[in-house]
Amino acid sequence: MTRDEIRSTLLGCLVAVAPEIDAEEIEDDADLREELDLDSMDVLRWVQGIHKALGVEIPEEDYGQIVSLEDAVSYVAARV
Amino acid sequence: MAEFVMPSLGADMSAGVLAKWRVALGDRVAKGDIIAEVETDKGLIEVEVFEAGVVESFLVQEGEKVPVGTVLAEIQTAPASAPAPVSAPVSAPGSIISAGASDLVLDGPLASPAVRRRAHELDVSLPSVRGTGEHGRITLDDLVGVGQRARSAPGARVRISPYARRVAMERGIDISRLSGSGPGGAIQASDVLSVTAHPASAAVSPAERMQRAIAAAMTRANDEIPHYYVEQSIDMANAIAWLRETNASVSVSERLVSGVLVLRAVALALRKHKSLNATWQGPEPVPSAEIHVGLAVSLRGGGLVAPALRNTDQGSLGELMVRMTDLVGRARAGTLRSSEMTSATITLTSLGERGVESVTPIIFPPQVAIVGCGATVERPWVVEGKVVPRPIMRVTLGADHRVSNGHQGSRFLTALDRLLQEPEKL
Amino acid sequence: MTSYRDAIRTALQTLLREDPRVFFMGEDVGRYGGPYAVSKGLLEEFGEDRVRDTPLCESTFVGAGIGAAIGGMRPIVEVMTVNFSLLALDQVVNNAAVMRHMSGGQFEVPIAVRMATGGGKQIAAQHSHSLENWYAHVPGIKVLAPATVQDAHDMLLAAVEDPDPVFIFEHQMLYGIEGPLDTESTPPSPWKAAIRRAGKDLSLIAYGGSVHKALTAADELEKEGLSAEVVDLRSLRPLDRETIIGSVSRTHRAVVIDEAWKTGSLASEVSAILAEEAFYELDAPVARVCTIEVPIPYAKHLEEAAIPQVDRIVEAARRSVVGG
Amino acid sequence: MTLDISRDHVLDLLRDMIRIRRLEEKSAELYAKQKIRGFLHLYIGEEAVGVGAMHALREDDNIVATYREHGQALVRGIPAGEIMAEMYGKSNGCSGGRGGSMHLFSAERRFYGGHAIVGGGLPIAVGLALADKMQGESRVTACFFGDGATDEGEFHESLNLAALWKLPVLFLCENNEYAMGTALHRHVSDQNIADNPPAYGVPADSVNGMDVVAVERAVHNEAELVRETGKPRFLELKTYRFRAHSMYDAELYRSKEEVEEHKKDDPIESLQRRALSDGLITEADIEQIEEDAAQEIADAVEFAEQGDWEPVEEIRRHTYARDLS
Repeated sequence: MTRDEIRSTLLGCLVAVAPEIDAEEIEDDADLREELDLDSMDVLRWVQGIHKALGVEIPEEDYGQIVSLEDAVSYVAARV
Repeated sequence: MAEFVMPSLGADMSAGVLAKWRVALGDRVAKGDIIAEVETDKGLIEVEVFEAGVVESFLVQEGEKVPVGTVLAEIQTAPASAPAPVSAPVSAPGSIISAGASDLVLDGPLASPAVRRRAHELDVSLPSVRGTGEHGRITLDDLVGVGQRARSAPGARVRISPYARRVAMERGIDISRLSGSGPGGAIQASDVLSVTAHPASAAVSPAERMQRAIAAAMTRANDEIPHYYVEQSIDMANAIAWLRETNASVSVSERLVSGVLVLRAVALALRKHKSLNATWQGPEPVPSAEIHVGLAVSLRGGGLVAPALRNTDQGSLGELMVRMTDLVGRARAGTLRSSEMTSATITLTSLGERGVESVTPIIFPPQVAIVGCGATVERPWVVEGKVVPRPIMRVTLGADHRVSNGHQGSRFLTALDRLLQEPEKL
Repeated sequence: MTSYRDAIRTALQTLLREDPRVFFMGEDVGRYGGPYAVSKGLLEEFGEDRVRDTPLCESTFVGAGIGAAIGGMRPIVEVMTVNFSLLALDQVVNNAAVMRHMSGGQFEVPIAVRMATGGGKQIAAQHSHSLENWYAHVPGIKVLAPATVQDAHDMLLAAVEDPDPVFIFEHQMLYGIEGPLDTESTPPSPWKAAIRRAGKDLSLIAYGGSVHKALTAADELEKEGLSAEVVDLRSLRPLDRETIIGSVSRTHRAVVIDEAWKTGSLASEVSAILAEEAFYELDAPVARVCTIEVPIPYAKHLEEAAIPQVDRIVEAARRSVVGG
Repeated sequence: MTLDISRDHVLDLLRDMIRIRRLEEKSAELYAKQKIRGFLHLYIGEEAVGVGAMHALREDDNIVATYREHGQALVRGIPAGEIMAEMYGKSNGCSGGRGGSMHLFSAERRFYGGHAIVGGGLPIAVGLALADKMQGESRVTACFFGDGATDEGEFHESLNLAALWKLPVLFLCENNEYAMGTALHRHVSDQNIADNPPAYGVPADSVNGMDVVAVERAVHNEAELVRETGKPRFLELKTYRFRAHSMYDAELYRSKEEVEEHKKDDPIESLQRRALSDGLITEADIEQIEEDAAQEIADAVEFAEQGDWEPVEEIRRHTYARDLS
């Protein structure tokens, strides 16, 4: 899978969690929790979405490595 | 062989008594001959036979009462006259629904206004109920087993005109708090419209309408409800450790968040503090036998909803987590059911993740209490005489002083604290 | 300005002149000029064949009218008053109303029957009935109640032109009223109710003679700051549910005025329609103002107390709006 | 006395009487088997009135009859199948299944119905005659009714109005000696029914209703007089019904002997006897008529059995010209 494919999948999962946000406006390096006002529940639903879509399990300890969309894409790319 | 049957002798005749045979076995009979006499309400009627032949056998004795159509005798027909082919008696063309002609097309299940009102009160959708009355009509008993929101205690029924009730529902106004200017104190539309005191403006967007409804509810709650507040700082160390350990051993789909622990703890604590788990019905605060904790969910587009998680104290933590995830998702997607919006018996609002340390929340009418949780923050904490860092969460209870008091509130918070120290039991 | 009775005569003349199938019969409609002077001069203009004084045999001259209609004519039958029409009910209910149905659609009965109705003239119990509801109950016939001079004219034309039996009830107090009469423009459908006066606080629903009392009541309510809408039913079968429900959906309150006795009255039918089809529009129970359930008394003060009057309508309206 | 009519004429009259009787016998059988419901009034015994009258009237004359009208309807030309289907309540019945045995109608044959309200048809007949007169038609309106109807107000009102307005109505009173269960002498003050009409200026006569030839001649004469003068006339046809009033009648009001006595004047048998003795017809002719009748009746039952039930959705049709709901 290319980085772009991973990025669009991750974005898809994110929109599923917070349907009211606009996918285009999300900068790649922004802190998602801050920008999109995500709480721990939202993050968990996002992580569960990624697992269902790509089969990648992200343990709670690694939440720090998926703060921005860019980090998340790299993290997932290394494991898919 | 032809059959001689008990004839129908009148529109409303269903049976007849064979009074007398006018022929004997072996007699030859011609078409139209009188073969028997039948006793009816109007007296004895001579009955003719429609086939020529010889009387073969009598199947019914004199004096016996038999339904119309019963075979009375068998006639050995002479070969010549084959009777015209007549099919079995045709009953009326399908049972015509006995309803008046004008309402032949039944729209929705049959139910009387009283049943419909009861269903509305129990928040039951009629099509989902199997009616046991005539033509599938739904009766009051049919609703007994189905009540989703069992009324814990029969609240005083609100006398309100249908139009006023409709306006109140559209504007999210709780009718149990209104006083009526209509006959016998019944609530009229004017009573409802005067509450929001703003003109029925032109097109109002749903979000705007919701905001206005929240504003109205909050204003009234704040003005009318005498809140008291008590606060407790709770050591979350055990809870967090147990959570990390549990999550490490399960797949991501079964992972829990700390919020579900607090939610379950609040529910369990309420079991012994009924006065906080109640709602106003008309002039009376009515404790609820079931515990449905409303979860405050702020919507990104603005607006706040607190849908209820039914029977929050029941089922495994895993199940509660699934239900919670589903509820939050649907709240965000705006696909909550109306029942979920109105069935909460208390509300929990967690703003910790937004970084604030404590919350002083306003009660959601018609409830009588609300629990607010702040952020879980590392704090110096004295344990067995030594100061150690501990993750501390400040929890505030806001409650209606007309229904409970500070003492009861404090005991609830200490119970909540104790429950959170043994997360594995939640 | 034209009188209600002259408007009917004008319609009769037009019909008799323009359609050879039309003829007019009834008790004292010819030589006497009509019990309410409606047909004065018609016998002289159209002759004995087209304007027929009948013997006093209501069942048979109404039945003969039905037979003639089946036979290809367009009879207009006048039964002096609804009180005497009871003798002809068998022909109405068992022949006129069912002929099309029972014959499987082979025969129709294009007959128009007119009769006076209502009380208020101190002619006592046998001459003061309001029984429109008996006729409006029967599927197969249609029923009209002209409250205005224009309707008195237009409804007779519509009734004769209609292929089904149509019964027109003219309140006896209306024959003398005056009003504009336009015989040129095409009239509105008689099967629709009319908003005689717009209003927003409540709907006064009435027909025939009661419409004028409702309008007077609305004027008085105006002085008290209550805006009453007046709905004239015009057609009693079929009832114009759309207009009735539309009005109450705007005002959310209804008072129905009917000179019949309340039990089984058309007022009850309108109230039932509102309860069934406009329930969530009702801010107060539907009120009915009807004749007290006694035979109509002779003495003036008793008759006036029995029959709905403006004050009773205003009182009911006030109770409906202001509450208990 | 000998019949002064042709062979073909006798066969026509005999055939129609036998057709009626076989139709009525089959109706009784089908009623016992619950294929025909509600009320059923048989014409057995009165065939001579129906056949004689219908043969005497013109194709174009109006007919108004009562609930005992199967005979008149059949001879007037309504197919036996459509009559049977109507009694079944099927949509291919002559009234679309809407009327049943008591309400047979045919616009095409100017058969203005069976009427079940005693006397209810008389004003209709007066109206039809009024319409014909005003439209310059030379038609006669023949109105059948029983002796019971002469007690109704509408009978007296109709005679008076028809006479007053000189309307071409032929009043045909089938006096079968019983108004359901009330014998003639117990319901009329003057048993000679033909006495009443002259009081209203309506000439009246009486004829033996069991003699089809006499009935035909009398009805023909009366009808032509009505046609010529335009004025109403009245004919009493003395007849008798061999069966109960309807299917649910224990006949407590008359004795078996009385019925047997009248059966001696059976209109079919008496015509057969006279025609055979005059050599006008042969036994073979009668067998052929019986055979044809049996086939016609069997086909009629088949036609009714095959008929459809009208769909309930059509229930509002024919209440008004245009469905108003």
